[in-house]
Amino acid sequence: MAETKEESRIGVFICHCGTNIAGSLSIEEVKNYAMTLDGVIVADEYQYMCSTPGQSKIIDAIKEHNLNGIVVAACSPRLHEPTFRTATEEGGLNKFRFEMANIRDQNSWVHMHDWEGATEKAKDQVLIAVAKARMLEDLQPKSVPVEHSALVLGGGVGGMQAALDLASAGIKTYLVEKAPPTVGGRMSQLDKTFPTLDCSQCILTPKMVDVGRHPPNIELKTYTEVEKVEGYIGNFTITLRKKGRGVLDPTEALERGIVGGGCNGCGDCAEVCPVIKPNPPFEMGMAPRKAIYIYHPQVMPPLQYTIDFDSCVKCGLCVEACGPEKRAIDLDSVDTFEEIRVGTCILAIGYDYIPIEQKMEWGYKQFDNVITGLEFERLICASGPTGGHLIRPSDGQTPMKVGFVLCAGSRDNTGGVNKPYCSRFCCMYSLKHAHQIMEKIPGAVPYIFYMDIRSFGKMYEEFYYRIQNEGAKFIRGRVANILEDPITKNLIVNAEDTLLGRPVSMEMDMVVLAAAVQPKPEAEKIRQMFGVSKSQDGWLLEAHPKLNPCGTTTAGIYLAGVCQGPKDIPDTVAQAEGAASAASIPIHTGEVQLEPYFAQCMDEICAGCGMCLQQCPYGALDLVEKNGRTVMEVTEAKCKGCGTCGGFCPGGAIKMQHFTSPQICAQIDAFLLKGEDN
Amino acid sequence: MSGNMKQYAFFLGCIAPNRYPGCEAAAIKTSEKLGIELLPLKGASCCPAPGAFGAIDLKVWYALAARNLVLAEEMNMDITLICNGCYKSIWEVNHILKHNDELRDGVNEVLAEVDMEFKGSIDVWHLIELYYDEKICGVEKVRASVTRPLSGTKIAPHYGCHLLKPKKERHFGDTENPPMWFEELIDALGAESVQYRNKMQCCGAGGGVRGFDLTHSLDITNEKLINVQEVGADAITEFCPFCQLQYDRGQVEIQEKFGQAYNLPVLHYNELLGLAQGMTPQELALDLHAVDCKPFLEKIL
Amino acid sequence: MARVKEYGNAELEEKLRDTNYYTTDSNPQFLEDVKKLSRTAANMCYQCGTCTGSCPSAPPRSSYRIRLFMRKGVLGLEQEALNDPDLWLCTTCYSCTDRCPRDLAPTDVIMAMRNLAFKVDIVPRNFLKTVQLIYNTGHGVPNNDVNRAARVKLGLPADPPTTHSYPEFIPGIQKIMDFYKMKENADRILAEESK
Amino acid sequence: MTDETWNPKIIAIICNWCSYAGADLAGGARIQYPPDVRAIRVMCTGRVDPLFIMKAFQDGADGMLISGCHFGDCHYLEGNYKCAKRMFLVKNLLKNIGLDDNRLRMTFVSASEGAKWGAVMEDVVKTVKELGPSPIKKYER
Repeated sequence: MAETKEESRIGVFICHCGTNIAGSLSIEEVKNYAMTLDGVIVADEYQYMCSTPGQSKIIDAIKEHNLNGIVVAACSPRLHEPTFRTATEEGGLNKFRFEMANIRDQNSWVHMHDWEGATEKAKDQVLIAVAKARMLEDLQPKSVPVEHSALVLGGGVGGMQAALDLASAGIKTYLVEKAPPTVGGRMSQLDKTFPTLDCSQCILTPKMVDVGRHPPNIELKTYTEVEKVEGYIGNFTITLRKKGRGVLDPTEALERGIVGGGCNGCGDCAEVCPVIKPNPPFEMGMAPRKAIYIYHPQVMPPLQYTIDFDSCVKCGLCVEACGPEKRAIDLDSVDTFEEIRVGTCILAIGYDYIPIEQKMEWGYKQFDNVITGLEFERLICASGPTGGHLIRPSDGQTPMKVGFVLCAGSRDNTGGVNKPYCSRFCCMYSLKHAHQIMEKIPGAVPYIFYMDIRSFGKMYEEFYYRIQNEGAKFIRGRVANILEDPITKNLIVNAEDTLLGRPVSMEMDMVVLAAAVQPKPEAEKIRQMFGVSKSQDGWLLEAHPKLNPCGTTTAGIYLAGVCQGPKDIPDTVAQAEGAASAASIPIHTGEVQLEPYFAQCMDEICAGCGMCLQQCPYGALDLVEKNGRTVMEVTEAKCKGCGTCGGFCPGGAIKMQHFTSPQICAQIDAFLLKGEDN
Repeated sequence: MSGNMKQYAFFLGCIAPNRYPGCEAAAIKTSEKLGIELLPLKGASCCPAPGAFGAIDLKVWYALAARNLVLAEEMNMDITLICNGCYKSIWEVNHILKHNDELRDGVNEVLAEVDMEFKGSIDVWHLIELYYDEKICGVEKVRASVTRPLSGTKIAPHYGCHLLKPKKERHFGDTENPPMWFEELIDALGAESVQYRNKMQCCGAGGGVRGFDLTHSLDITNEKLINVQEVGADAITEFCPFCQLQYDRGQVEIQEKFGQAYNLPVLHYNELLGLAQGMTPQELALDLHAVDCKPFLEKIL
Repeated sequence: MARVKEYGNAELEEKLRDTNYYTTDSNPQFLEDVKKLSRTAANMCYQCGTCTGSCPSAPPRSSYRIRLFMRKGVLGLEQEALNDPDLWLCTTCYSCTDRCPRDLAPTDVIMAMRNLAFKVDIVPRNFLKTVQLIYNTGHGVPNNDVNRAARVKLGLPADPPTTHSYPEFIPGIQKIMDFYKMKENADRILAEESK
Repeated sequence: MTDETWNPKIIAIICNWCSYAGADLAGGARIQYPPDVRAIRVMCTGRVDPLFIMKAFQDGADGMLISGCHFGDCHYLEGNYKCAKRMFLVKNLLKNIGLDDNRLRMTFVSASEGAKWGAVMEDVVKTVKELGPSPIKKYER
């Protein structure tokens, strides 16, 4: 039996949380019950325990009654444990002498119509918390130094902004981009941006240039993936895999002793390359690309060629064309690995579009003239495959009637698609597309099939007015199906104009589907490496949707951009700046406090069997010789406090601080035996 | 009883045996050549009609369909049938009752009145499904059974609704990307299947609409006929006697009401298969069809 | 505003009838009944119109709008929905169900509403005729002499091996239908109609 | 038949990162469920010692729930796997000592699955109510 070393002097404080708690259960009854519990010296209640007067009650009571344990019955410890720990500390107690009973989120809110049941449960919750509080011990949080560097994963506009902010704050920042050999992301594929109609590339290039110019603070690593993540806040060790690009830049060339060599972007190699493939990622497959290529003209790092080894036939013509001076091409280049150490990480890994051909009723990939919004961006973009002339893929003609299908896959609960959320920027870019058609093609009419126009941002509704005023036709109805006239390749769009209450069947020259967005397939692997949860729809989960929208439940990992949920460019950039600010705080503080939930070996009980070693995912446990016996030893710096070793130890020799076996057993006993002795 | 024959309880429904007996005769004879033996399901009734009857009281619809299912359960044999409407009643009720305890208990309460109990021990198949299924028959076996190829004919397929829709409660996949398996079965007879606009659209008969508002119903049929005629089809084929009735008698009614004539013969797939396997028009009672099949028959005989 | 104007003139009353929607027009139970019978969450309709746009019965030939029936279901407008003759124009092709982005089954909602209409004696004649035919013969489309002759020529029995050949099964069918008073109601409605 | 007036004693040991957060989310969403379960928070289900479970049943618990993160989502990489493996062992043990192993349940509820938490609560209480009071209580008297 675990003896309490000192006489328990517990104070119990019950929060009304306005009517959130007090409206569903009897505070009075819970308070009176608390007073009957062994070790409870004082029980009190207050409207809002988290308020300053509420906290003062705790501080004063500790002093007045010489308390050695505090229980607050209120909301979730995930919300207010830090608040009350601080109060406990201000009262002069060790802050780990505090325990919380969650009688709001896990009681009054979920048993709103069961006064008695909720009251009984609250009494038990207090009982369980008091049982634990009586067993609590003083603990000292562990301070660890923080690496003065950060990782930003993803080189889109969000990742670039975060990296620029971190770098400007004087933090060494690794900006890692996986797929294309450049930063820029989705935004570099866009033509204009709503509602200002800024040219996307024009406002993006300065940022790309800055990212390139920021050395030594920004270390740009393109064509690079994260292979492994180890460590914890302040001390992450990240293994990067730099994919073999097949082309050496001047620095890399110099490292190999080729003075004055390396790629200068002349393009002689691409000219001779015999392999021609559609350019799927950037031009949506609408333009050809050689096996050795530049991703797009504004790439950063600049004018850097890359070999697509999936299509390269290794004929060697490019090596010849490059010549003996530059010697920039290495057809045998392989992936290389590198370890970096960072204090915090920001994930800005972006998004994908759903394969909209799944919605077969709209005929994408069946009918030539049904395209997606992103394809439209490339077709209307001056640097795109058609030089900015919007043409029908079937015959190169200029479309005069263009239909826009909004919510193409968004807000759709059907199996197969199952994207119940709003993709949040399709309304606005479709309005912008409508504007661009009317601007570029005199007499052309856009028809926008919509359910709701969600123009929620600054100057967005005004943009909607403008497009309506310019002559775009809005039809309030979701498109039922699209049929193709096999001869003209025109499209018949069927829908109901729900405002008119009449079905419409309209012949269009071209249809643009505003396809829904979804998390990238690799997001799953990445979030598991970084220990980030996902929300129900697969987007990465923020720590709190309102109060901590950039953080995650893993300390030191932050989110920016669409990977956390659909958002447009302004919101992405804003969140990126938020994430950068949050990520810089521990770095500038220089140290973080870790909760002291470490495992400890009780040497006198430990048999030295070593079975716990396999339980630990962090390799924090070792067998050592102590006083002539083999016992286990914990490396505190590696231990994260999960307690998996403690849950397993056959001899009960591992003490999990703050979650000790006697504490947990006391909680179980308290509820089941109600103070009766077993 | 031949050893290699797969046996099924043959659920007839109403329109096939009572209006187009050629469908029934052909189904039995042609299936036999494909290794499928159809045994009479004695005492079966109307499925009952899902649109017209389910519209009034779904509970009775469940119960009467369950009664038909129980007859086959008592034979310990899967059901096969040749009508989309029957498929909706028999297959769907079987499916629902197997998965919904509340409805199943309700149905069994009624069936107890007539000393029956729905157990959920059998499956239901459309005969065309069995023909296409490689494990049961398959297109090649159909092709091999042909002795008189229907060469030189262009045939428009009509899939109908209730075998394929709603897709989430069926197992035939997406109906938006128009299915082509029926075409494979038609082409296997030596005929040329043709594609036409809005192939997957309803014939217009279902849901009791044919009885409630014939003109409305025929207008939908007419739209289909226009699309079929546009591509120069010699005949329409389907695997639903109710669709057949709508297209066949419907053409006469359309001529009366709208003054438009198509003279497009309408044949159940089993009738086509019968012809391709050498059955005579007399053996198929094609003279009972409202639209004269002769022009079509002349192309193949 | 007074909903009844009491102008004492039927024509005027009708012409100036208050067509506002009042919450008192709603019967919330109607939505619940529809949901239970249709086994679909009819309340989740967001009125996008995909159903009407997919409907072969709506576009060029009628005033039937399946979306409006969904709306009337959501609002509990029982009388309006059940008394609308368009309710009987659905061919049950399930195109709307296949395309509904909310994964609802509007077709089954129509079927549920028809069931509810029958409970208050709203039902087209042809549906009742089918009831009587099945009650008496087991078949909605029974055999006839021309067909019998044709069957014999084909080598089939004059009557198929259904209830036609085994009339001993008909009482069982009648028992099932009587259990729900279906025939009784059908007869009564037809009799009242012919009065 | 379940006794409507009997309230089973059920203890849940749930992990801080997923199931506890999911339970909080259920609260935020006001998802209503029966109040019979008492939760004890641990950092990870890996912390769950089989002895805790045996202790609870010995003390007369009618049911126990262990709930953690989905596989692959563990905040500590693999604590939930380790726990799940132990649960097989404990369930076997329960069967062998004559306790219905349905009294012990392990579920996986993520931080975003508030509705699922509500469903788990409903189901656990229903299951335990159907099983009735723990037979161990009888021996105590």
